[in-house]
Amino acid sequence: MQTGKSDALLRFRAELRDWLEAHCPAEMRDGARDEAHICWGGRNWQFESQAQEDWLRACAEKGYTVPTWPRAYGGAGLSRDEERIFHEEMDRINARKPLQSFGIWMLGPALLHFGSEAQKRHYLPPIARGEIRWCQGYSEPGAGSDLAGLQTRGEDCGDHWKVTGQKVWTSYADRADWIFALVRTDSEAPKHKGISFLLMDMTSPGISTRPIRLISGKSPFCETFFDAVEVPKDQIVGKESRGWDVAKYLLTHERSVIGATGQMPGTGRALGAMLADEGADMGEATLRARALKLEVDSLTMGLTLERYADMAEAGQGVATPRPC
Amino acid sequence: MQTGKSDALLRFRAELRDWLEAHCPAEMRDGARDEAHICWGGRNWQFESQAQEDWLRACAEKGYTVPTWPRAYGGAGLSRDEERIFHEEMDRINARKPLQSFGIWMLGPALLHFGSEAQKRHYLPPIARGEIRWCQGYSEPGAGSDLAGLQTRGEDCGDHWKVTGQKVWTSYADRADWIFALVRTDSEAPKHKGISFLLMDMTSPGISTRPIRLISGKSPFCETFFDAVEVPKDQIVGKESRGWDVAKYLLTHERSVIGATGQMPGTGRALGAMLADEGADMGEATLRARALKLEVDSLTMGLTLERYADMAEAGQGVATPRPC
Amino acid sequence: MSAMAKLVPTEDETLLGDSARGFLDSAAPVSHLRGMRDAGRSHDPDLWAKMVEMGWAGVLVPEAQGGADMGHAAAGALAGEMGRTLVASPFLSAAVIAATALRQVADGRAGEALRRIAEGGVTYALAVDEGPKFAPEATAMQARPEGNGFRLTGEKRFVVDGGFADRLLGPAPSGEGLTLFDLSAERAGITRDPRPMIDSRDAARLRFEDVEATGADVLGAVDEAVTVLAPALRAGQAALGDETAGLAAGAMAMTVGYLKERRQFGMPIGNFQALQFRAAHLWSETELTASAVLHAGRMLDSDPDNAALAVSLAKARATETAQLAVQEGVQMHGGIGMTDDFDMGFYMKRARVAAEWLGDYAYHAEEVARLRGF
Amino acid sequence: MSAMAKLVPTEDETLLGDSARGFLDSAAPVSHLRGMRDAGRSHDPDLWAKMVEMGWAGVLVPEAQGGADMGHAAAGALAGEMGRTLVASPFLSAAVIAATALRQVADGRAGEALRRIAEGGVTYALAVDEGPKFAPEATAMQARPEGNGFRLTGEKRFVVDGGFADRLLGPAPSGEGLTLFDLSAERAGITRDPRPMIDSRDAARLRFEDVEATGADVLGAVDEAVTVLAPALRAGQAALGDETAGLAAGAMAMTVGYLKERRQFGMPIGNFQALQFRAAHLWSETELTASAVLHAGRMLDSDPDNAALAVSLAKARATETAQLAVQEGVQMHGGIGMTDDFDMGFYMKRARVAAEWLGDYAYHAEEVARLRGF
Repeated sequence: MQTGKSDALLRFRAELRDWLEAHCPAEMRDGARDEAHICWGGRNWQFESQAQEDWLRACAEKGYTVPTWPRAYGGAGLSRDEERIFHEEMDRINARKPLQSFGIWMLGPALLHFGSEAQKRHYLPPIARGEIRWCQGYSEPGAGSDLAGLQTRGEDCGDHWKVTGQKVWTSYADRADWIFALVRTDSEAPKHKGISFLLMDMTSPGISTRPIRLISGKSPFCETFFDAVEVPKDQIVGKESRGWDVAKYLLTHERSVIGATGQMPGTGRALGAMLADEGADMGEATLRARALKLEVDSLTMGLTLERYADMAEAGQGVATPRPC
Repeated sequence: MQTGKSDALLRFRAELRDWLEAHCPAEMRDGARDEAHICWGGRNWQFESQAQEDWLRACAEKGYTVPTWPRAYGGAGLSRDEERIFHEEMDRINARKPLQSFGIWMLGPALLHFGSEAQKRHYLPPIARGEIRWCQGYSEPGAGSDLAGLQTRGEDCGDHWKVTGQKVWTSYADRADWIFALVRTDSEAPKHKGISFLLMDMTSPGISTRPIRLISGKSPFCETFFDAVEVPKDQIVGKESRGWDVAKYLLTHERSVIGATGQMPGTGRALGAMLADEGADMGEATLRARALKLEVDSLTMGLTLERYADMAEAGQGVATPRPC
Repeated sequence: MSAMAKLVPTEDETLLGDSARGFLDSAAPVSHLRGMRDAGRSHDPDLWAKMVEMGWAGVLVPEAQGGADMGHAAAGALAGEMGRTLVASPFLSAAVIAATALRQVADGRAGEALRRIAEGGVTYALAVDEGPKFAPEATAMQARPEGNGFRLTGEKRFVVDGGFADRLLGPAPSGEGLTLFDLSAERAGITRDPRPMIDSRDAARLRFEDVEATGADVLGAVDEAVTVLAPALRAGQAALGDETAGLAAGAMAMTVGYLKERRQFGMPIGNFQALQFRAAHLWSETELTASAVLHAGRMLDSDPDNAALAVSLAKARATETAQLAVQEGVQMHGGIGMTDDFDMGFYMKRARVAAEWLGDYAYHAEEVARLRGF
Repeated sequence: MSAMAKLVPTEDETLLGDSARGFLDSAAPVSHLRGMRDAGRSHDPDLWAKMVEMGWAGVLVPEAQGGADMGHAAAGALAGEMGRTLVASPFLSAAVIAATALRQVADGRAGEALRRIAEGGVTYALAVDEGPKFAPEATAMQARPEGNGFRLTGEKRFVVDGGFADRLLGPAPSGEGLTLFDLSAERAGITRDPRPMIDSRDAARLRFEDVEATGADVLGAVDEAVTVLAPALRAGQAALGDETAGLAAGAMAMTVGYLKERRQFGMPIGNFQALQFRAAHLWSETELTASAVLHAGRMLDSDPDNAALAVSLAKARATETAQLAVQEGVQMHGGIGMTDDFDMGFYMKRARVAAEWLGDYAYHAEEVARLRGF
């Protein structure tokens, strides 16, 4: 029962605390969750301040943009216990995340599992340093829930594929440097087969994007069009026509991905307290009852993400819950 | 917009009010909804008091046990407006219903629509007078939601059917005099065809019942067993093997049936007021919010039953609601 | 709760609703609102002129003043159709709320105002709220007696249609109670700050700085605003309930259409039982709501003094149903339900604004509780 | 909210849970509760003796007093398994609540009592409530000082296991605060009126008439019941959360089994997507609840002074999930779900009683709100 008291962890915490004290700029300690303050990185990234840039550089140097990735690929090689401490200490000083990206959340784990050694060394460090910003090309207008029904095609042209089709809901495609996408490379195979997981430079001839306007007025989403885009054969993750395995792996392991983001609901301010600050009448029964339920549910959701991350670390899949 | 002010209706209300004043015993003006106080009638009915018996006799004589049925079959032949006034005046003095039964709610409407003139004259008046108590035999252990999959069989024996099988959820079968039941009379036909709507005397040799115990400890429900029960050919409602039409009619027109019962939710006391009387803390947000929602919803449900009855009277089916 | 009048539309109401639907489907479909939004407009005088021409502005105006006097259920039928295609017009503010207020006052001036509403010569806005939540009694406005009249100072917020209306109807504390004023929006001392709401309609902020009001500007008796205002609010709440029910039905129709058309896994998504059940649930809720709003209209027409329960029930129920309809609408449309290209967002935004205006779900549910004794 | 200890069962906890499951599946399946109900019994001393023999009574007793001292998460694992088959035993009253109370007191008498709990020599019942709702502070009981001791007069209601427990643990106002008394149930002046609850367990009504209590009967310090009682209540609430989560999981397992077995329209009803979605939703809720209850145990073990939020979260969440599980259980079983022949009714009844005991959903949700600052 008495866990987490090992000397090594205590030492790690102390060192980390010192490091944060020395390297996290004051401006980066506002715990900002506002979208405008997120650092996404990438070729064309405009840092909003010197502090944002300094903070990214400092973290990247220590591997703290991707704390659990191996050091060889730009991470800090932290254990789950160390990672937990890392997030606790970051939260303690209300530090902003130095970098967020689909490269960290999604492509990275896929490469770590399916990538060749060469691919890992080529693609992962620029993600960790915030130099290359990735976007994800899964959904298509005709294939939403029915993802495997996707129609974007890659024609085999010997040393490259020629990719033609359309993706939708590609978040920030208009600002990304590269895209990882599911592409049908074998149109004869059953629909879950014949799909490959390809990497494409967004500056490749034939790729264009168009933002999608949402009902809120703004949107991170784009449509992305592929018109005979040439993709070299070494830009595939996993085996040809086995891209579905990669996509499934990412979906199945999303819990550790989510856990790794450290953004657990309920760790922030209580909903009811925020509402009260906005002048809401928290004595009013209907509002209060709804706020209570949301508070209970969101705290429990946060604990569940934590539990899933612990289960993933312990090598347990999501199974029938105990007791059952 | 100024409806319901016709002189005839005003006169009807006045006469009814006088009649109720003269004939509704004081003991019957407690608006009792307790199951124990319901008068179900039937051959073996034990009146709980002289007042209960007097009240049934008085109503039956005027046709007020089945106010909208034609006079020829024991009703009062009231129009929908008159019926509404009837219920209002009954509610005004908090009068108990003189009689309730599945004969009134279900078999009666089926006979009025599908029965021969002889059947109407034979079966309806005893229902109206509370002399014969009916139960309903639809569900079977193997055919619940899938009602048309029922397996109780009626073998054609010339002048009668020989019925064998089992029904379940037959409310008060152990106290009923007759049963109306769906029986498969043609096992070759598709499952919705081949079913007949038969009437059986519960004292017929071969019929037995067994009460079902519910989790509340008591139950109105029984299992009913048919072992080669002989049912004369004239005890069928509608055409042979077209019993599904009769059953469907009853389901489709249940809204008028429900409307006709006059027991609209929300016409009683408010839930919140009852809870407060029980000592519940109605200031407690979760309870209050739930009570508010239930109150709003149950009042609206009552209005919807009323609207459906009005639509049925106006010859409108349940259609896409206006405006849509 | 029960009214002798039937809970089915009368022949007149059905004809009125059908003609409204025919007209609005061509003259003011949702794309019309989209066009207004894109152009930054919250009022279309031409559309309103056509609605006046069809007699809608006079639906609650007595025949003596040139109206059709068809009653609140009929006004509700119109509001429901307007909700279905998200019409933005001063119908509720002028033809329902102001007309009902003016009818409570039996003088020549009020009669003349009713005539002008019916003929489209004047629009009104109701200026009651001073904070984000509906609370007609909570007013910090000042009506300082001066000579035979008053000087008004204060601020009214969320005044729907207040940015363009010709006249303003608003209560202010005047000593013993509230007094209801009926003022030209151009009266000296009034500043109007039009504010487009998320549903692209106008909810102006009005400032009154030492505005002169004479006895002739008082609607009804001094200190007795409630006599005139309460029926007007109830009429507005009921009609808004209808509009809200109509938008729920419109959102549902759009969603059901999509279920039949969108294909995934080789079949229309409407073939999937889980979506069928959700659609059936939504339909049931709209059916229940249809009963509540029609009943509110009937009660206002047949027994207005006892209509409060029916009206609050209708507004509460319609608000909840509309919220469900737009949420399910967005959900069942999948991603495109969230895009501006699709109209569902307009339904969602109108539902959100309508939920707040004239009292939200919680306000009216508490009214139901109060009137039902808990 | 976070504890360094992992939110996965330790190896010891897994072994404990597995052995409990194996034992209970044969020694105390739901049919065992049915048998007790039919025989009119609310306690089975033989079953409890076996549970003692397996060491469960000492799960929270220090090793020095013969216990296993495995902690609250382990106790929760046991309670969860007991919930799964609706075991009726004094585990919560004695091995969790009383043991936790006694551990707060570092004296020889408390140590001896702990030893006797672990070896099955004594059972306890917690007598706090005097009305139908959990309200440990609201007591009209009187503890009148007399000589070196007190005279107790009053009534305690809904005392779970109170009809058969050897000893009673209950607070009473004693001047400056509440004092916690630990009395033999046979003490002169105590009358016990066992009352079977709908879940067939006992919730006795106890009358205290001028009951003599000496200083030796006081647990902890005079006027300081809360120091001892508060941790005991939290432990009980957490374990009851586990039991409730377990019964939800048990009800769900029974329901999912039925979905696979019952056929209608020519196929298992589990083939129908609408039912699949409902089952998936229920499963998700049980997953969320499993996190909350395990976390509560971890917090009680690692940081008991700050465990209140975690405990209330667990109890609130488990209560809601169990209600959903039994409602869906009855609904998805169709008619037979309502019959006594089927076990779902036992789950429903236990869920109802467990929802109320030691604070209902609203009580704990308000605790969460309070601890989260609103």
